[in-house]
Amino acid sequence: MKPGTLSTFLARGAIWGFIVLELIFFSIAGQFFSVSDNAFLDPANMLLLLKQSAPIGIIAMGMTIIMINGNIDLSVGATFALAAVVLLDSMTWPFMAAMGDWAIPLAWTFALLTGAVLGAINGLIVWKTGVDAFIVTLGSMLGFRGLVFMYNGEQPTSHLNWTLVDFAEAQFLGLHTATWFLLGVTAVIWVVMHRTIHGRNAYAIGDNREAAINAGIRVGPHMMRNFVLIGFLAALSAVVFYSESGSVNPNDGQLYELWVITAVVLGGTKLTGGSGSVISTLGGVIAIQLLRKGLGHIGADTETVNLVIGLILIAVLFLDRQLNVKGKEALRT
Amino acid sequence: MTQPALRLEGIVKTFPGVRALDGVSFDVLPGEVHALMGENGAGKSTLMKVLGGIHQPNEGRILVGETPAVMANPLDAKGKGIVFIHQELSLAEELTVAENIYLGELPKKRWGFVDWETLYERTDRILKTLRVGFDARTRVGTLSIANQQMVEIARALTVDAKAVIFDEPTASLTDAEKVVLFDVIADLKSQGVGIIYISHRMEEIFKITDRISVLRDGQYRGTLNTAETNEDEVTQLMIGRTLDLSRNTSHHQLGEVALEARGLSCRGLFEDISFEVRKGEVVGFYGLVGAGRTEIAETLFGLRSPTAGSIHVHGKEVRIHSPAEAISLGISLVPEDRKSQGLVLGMNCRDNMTLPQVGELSSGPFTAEGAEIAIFEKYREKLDIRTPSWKQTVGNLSGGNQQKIVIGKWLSMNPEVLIVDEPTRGIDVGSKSEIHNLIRELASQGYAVIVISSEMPEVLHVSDRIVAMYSGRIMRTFTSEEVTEDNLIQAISGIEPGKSAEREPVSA
Amino acid sequence: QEYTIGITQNNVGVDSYQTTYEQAFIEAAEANENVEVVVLDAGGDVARQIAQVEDLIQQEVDAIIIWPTNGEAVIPAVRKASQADIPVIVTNSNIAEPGFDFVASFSGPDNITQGARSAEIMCDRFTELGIQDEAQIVQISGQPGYTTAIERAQGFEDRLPEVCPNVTLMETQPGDWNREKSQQVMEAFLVKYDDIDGVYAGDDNMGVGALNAARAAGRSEDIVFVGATNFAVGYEAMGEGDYWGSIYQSPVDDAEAALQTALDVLNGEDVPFLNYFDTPKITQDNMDEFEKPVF
Amino acid sequence: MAGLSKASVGTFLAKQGILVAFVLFIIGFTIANPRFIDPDNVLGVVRSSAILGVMALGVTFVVISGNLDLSVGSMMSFSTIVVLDLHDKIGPALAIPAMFAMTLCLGAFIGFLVGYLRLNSLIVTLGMLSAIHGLTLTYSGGQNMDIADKSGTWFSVFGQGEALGIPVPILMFLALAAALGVILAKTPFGRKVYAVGGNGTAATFSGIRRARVVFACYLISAFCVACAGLIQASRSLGSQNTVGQGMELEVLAAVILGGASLLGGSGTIFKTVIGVLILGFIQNGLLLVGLQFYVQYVVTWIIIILAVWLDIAAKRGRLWSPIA
Ligand SMILES: Nc1ncnc2c1ncn2[C@@H]1O[C@H](COP(=O)(O)OP(=O)(O)OP(=O)(O)O)[C@@H](O)[C@H]1O
Ligand SMILES: Nc1ncnc2c1ncn2[C@@H]1O[C@H](COP(=O)(O)OP(=O)(O)OP(=O)(O)O)[C@@H](O)[C@H]1O
Ligand SMILES: [Mg+2]
Ligand SMILES: [Mg+2]
Repeated sequence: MKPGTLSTFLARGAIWGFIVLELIFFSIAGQFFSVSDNAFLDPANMLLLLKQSAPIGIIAMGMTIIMINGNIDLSVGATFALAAVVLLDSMTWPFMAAMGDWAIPLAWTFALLTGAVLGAINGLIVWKTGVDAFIVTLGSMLGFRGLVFMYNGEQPTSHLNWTLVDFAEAQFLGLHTATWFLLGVTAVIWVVMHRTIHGRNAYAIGDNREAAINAGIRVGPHMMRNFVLIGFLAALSAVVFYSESGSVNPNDGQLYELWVITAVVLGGTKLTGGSGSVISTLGGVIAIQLLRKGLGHIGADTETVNLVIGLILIAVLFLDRQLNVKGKEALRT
Repeated sequence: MTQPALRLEGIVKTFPGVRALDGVSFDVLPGEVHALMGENGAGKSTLMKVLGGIHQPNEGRILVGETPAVMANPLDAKGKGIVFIHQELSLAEELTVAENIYLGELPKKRWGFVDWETLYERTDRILKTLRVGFDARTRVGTLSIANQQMVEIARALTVDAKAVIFDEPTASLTDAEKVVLFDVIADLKSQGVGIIYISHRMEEIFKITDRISVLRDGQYRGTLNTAETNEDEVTQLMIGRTLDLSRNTSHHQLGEVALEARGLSCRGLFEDISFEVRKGEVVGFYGLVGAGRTEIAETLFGLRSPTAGSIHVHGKEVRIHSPAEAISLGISLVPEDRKSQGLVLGMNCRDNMTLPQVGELSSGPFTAEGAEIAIFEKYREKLDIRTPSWKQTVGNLSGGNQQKIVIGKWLSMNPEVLIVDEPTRGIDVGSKSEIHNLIRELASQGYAVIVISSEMPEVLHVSDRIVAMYSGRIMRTFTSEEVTEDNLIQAISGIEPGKSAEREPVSA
Repeated sequence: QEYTIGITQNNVGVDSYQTTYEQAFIEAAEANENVEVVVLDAGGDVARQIAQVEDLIQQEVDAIIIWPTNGEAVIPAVRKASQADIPVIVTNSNIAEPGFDFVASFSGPDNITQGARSAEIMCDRFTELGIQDEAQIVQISGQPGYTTAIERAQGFEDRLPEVCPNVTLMETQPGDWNREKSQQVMEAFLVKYDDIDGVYAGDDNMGVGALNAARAAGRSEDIVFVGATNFAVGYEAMGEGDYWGSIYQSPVDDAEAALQTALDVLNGEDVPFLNYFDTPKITQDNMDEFEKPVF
Repeated sequence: MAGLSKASVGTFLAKQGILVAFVLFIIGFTIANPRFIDPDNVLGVVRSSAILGVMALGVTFVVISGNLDLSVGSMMSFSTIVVLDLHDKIGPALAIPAMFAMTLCLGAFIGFLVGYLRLNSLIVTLGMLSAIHGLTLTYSGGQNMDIADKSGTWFSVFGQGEALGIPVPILMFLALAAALGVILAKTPFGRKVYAVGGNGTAATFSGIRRARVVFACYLISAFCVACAGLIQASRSLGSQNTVGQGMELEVLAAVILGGASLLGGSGTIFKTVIGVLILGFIQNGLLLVGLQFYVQYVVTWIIIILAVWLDIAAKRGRLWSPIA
């Protein structure tokens, strides 16, 4: 073991350590405060946790790449909603309705395509105009939301298809459908980031955009591909979630961008780009979901939940920094 | 006659308010090392960026071989066989050495997967020819600047190049690494590659180049055959006068001890450092990269906490916790890395120069802009800083002129103790001697100066005493009379002098 | 017999109605020693609400009360509860019809009737003032997408032409249940329309916001303000004579009704499927009959 | 003469692209509905933008220093609720300073975390967004906060008063903008803010106490938030807990629209004011045109991107981005 490996491990593993802390805390606190007889650590409950992490988690994987790239996407919540609208509405179109359950894969495709197209719009604007991704996506957060409302006014868009619901609620090898999607996406993105040229270029561009340009990497199309990817993943998240719930409010997905970014940053991805890890993002997502679930479990009220979630975020950051602090020899800048 | 590898015809490039290149034409033959020289801001880097597809020329054309070539972007240039080793490091710190060397052209397997085996194998082969102490899997961010420079250089060896451009590759290399670089260049040369070599160091130019082209104020001034010319002629062409570069012989009255370190240590970086600097004295710190000189300077400037030992200013022990405290004690530091430590690149020249004293200059609640401009103008003249006006963004200045802004920034503070870390990195010969004179002049006015440098002529030229360091320890301290190139090299290589009698007490 | 009842609310803290509801619910549960409650808040997020229903099922509570964030999206989650033999009571705003099979009972106000009643209040006042044939009004609706907002607007818009066919509704803009936003919307209306005779707001918070804008422009005297969910601010403004009328709806009644319905269901009593509690009209004329709302 | 004016127009456009965008769409809206430039309307828009604007002024400092502040919205609701509550308990004369003190404490806490402990500002302020909201709810018990005697208090002057025919909120906004603009552009402190945001390491090497500067920026931001809360509370003399929620992104949009870079080191108060006015007039203009609110969303999107695009295209002298 090289010197420093342990501390690197500790530092990298901060988020997992935090998850363990949460688990311990909630299972002990649960003994005193919870009205339920079931333990917090009950396996079924933990499986539910994974499932419930999926909507945010799938998007967070895309956000990890976007942020490694040095960009940000604030429009994911709206993309999520619009893809859901397309998913549910398309199944009511006459020719689709006529197809019976065969309409399902087609509806999925439409929804995923919608996400990819919305992502492409963001990416194209970022690429061609050179406007900062933060502004572009802040704008499209509004714009896409407007499109959601234009589609069906203020009414929710609904289509309850029990085949779809049954599929979404199914469990395979104990894991829910949504969990499989979350884990699958995590694995695929991990491979992309670590094994493919695209992934390595993503790191390079976020780390030193100038250097990447000088090295002849085509930064514009590269970033656009990532925006398409996150749009696609936001849509995938919608597909997974709304297959089960069957109805979308035009407001759905609001604030998702903030939760997703929080999870990604908790996982240690730098906002300035160039570094970050897909696995740690998964940790960040689970940590947040655990916090919500745990606070519900011990019966915390709304004000406490807000207060605690906020302070815990800061505490994790502090913990992470303490673990990552270099020794005394560090330069004080 | 051989067909040139590369030919430039009437290149013009303008920036808002600056005509950086004004009709430059010359050619580079295959198998030739062609030096490009000129003062700071003469347009060398700009010309190379035009060649490398980073800038588009306003006029003129480029021929690669016989065919006119348009370099729309860096990828284009690369495709046409032009490799560009940048003056400013252009690396992704979070990635490995191998990934950086092959940035933009990682070897591929099917489906866009990286072929890691080939990548590491090729990289390690290249690194072996460069004789460096790190391997393909090292993260670039953990390397010293010199080693990062070697990574840049390694890029020249990755493709079948027609022409390779080195823009001041040796600015942060040690002598040993320079030798390696020159071997690499010789190798490329023997393969018939045309090489453009930019440097301000005459001895290198005369050692390795075949022809020298000179730029001045964006204009082409002519090409000389290296074998048929001499330093004076080149200097004359570059700056219109000749220079005197000799060893320091002047001595002035030394005053009291201004700064003293006693047994200063910082774990893992340096041990038991004791020395003193008197008013009116210039002390040179010489050693290899990694010898720990920068860290000592940083400790004196309040950027690091020493693990043992003490610092004394004017005989009084002080604890320095921040640069702000150091500055109030009269200590100034010209840092090693101008880009990350010295300058706020997005700010204008004036604001950068007066940054440490912006509060002191103002009499009321407001900044004293007039006084600031006056300071800027004074040092612009003194240091010959080439910029259209104080309003220019520092990031748009040439590398050497940026360095001058940093020097001006600390000189204008009138420090009692001035520490300069690699002060003339990337500075042209004219200005370099100007800075050396300035350092001497400051000393004669009673300032205490510490000069950290990896250039032997520089330390020899400016120092009254020279501290030789090796691996975090002081090996020996020389006075300017007793120092020779040989004993200095011995000391910094860790070779103990044969007799202990030769060993100087660390302080008088 | 001990019961554990779980509730997942829509979005506590977004307005004082929901907060008061929550407090009233907890108080009512504490008053009854046979009941323990798990109180959860979905924060307006349907995904979180579904997760909370799953958690409640996991905790094996005896009954689940749900204040749906979306009347349709929660149906599969509700089905899961009913499959786990946990009775589900819907409160405040109902879920959609396909879910009725999985629900034991609904308890809450009838938002469509509320909207209709507001239209009647408005029309009666215009008739009193003699402008029923020329009046022009604007509407400030609640947060787009929320059932309550949609139903109230629908009830109002459907009923108004029936009672006052010549009154024109010039424009509708959302005020997001938000006093400040509504004030801004009203400011723009005041510039745009020289003649506004009435404002219908989806709740009194927004109504008072609109009133504030009109006051600042010196036009509050000429406008009839009608709201819904009579908040304390609305009641006060009515007392001052600036605000005409609203719908009296008590979150305490709402909460107590929900808990009682749940208990009745658990005790195996016969409960009607739709348990509307009454929400009467309140205007300057009859406000003395009502206590000032506590929220 | 012609040559000179052409060149200077070019430079002007390059420097003030955002201003040009602003003028362009004012013309557009005026054509769509002439009431748009009705003085009453203009005054009304500026007045209702004042709250957003005052917050944006403080956030400008934070952004220039290289950080973010996403907590301003929930901090504003905190100060509004607190001052309304204290108004009836200890009287307005004491309530106002007490509210400022509490808000500044929150600002100091954030400043300490970001400045001295060097924690990531996005997450810290995101955390504080949630935590302060929890604090506000705890403080108010989730209830609306209303002043009992609305007609008899002088407290209403900050939101509803007028001086010289101009509403007090506008005066406060302009006065703060002027004061903060001068601080940023003309004082050593302002210079340090730019330096810290432009290159924190170089600033430290220049003897600037970086932590102190960042800390001060968050105090300024909190001060502005307190002013905004004051205007807000005084304007309606009562409030919901949700007041200000979601404003953080609007505030940030205004600052960025004005041309400040999220990376720090650039931006000016004047441009932020333009950014605020653009947002305010877009909202108002679209309301006057009478589009559905969701069509407004889409149009706002397009306008924001076009405005910023025009701004940076003017700066770089070409329409399309040079990114390959
Ligand atoms: N992007 C830019 N914008 C404006 N001016 C520029 C820009 N790049 C370079 N310049 C100006 O062009 C001139 C030539 O700069 P260049 O970097 O080519 O000099 P150089 O010969 O490489 O000098 P050095 O030896 O100091 O590196 C300088 O005056 C510089 O200020
Ligand atoms: N003993 C060592 N072994 C390997 N690497 C080292 C060692 N000491 C230092 N380094 C690396 O070399 C870098 C440069 O070292 P340092 O700045 O101390 O050298 P220096 O003496 O100041 O030389 P210079 O100023 O010429 O670069 C350090 O940042 C560190 O990463
Ligand atoms: Mg150069
Ligand atoms: Mg060094």
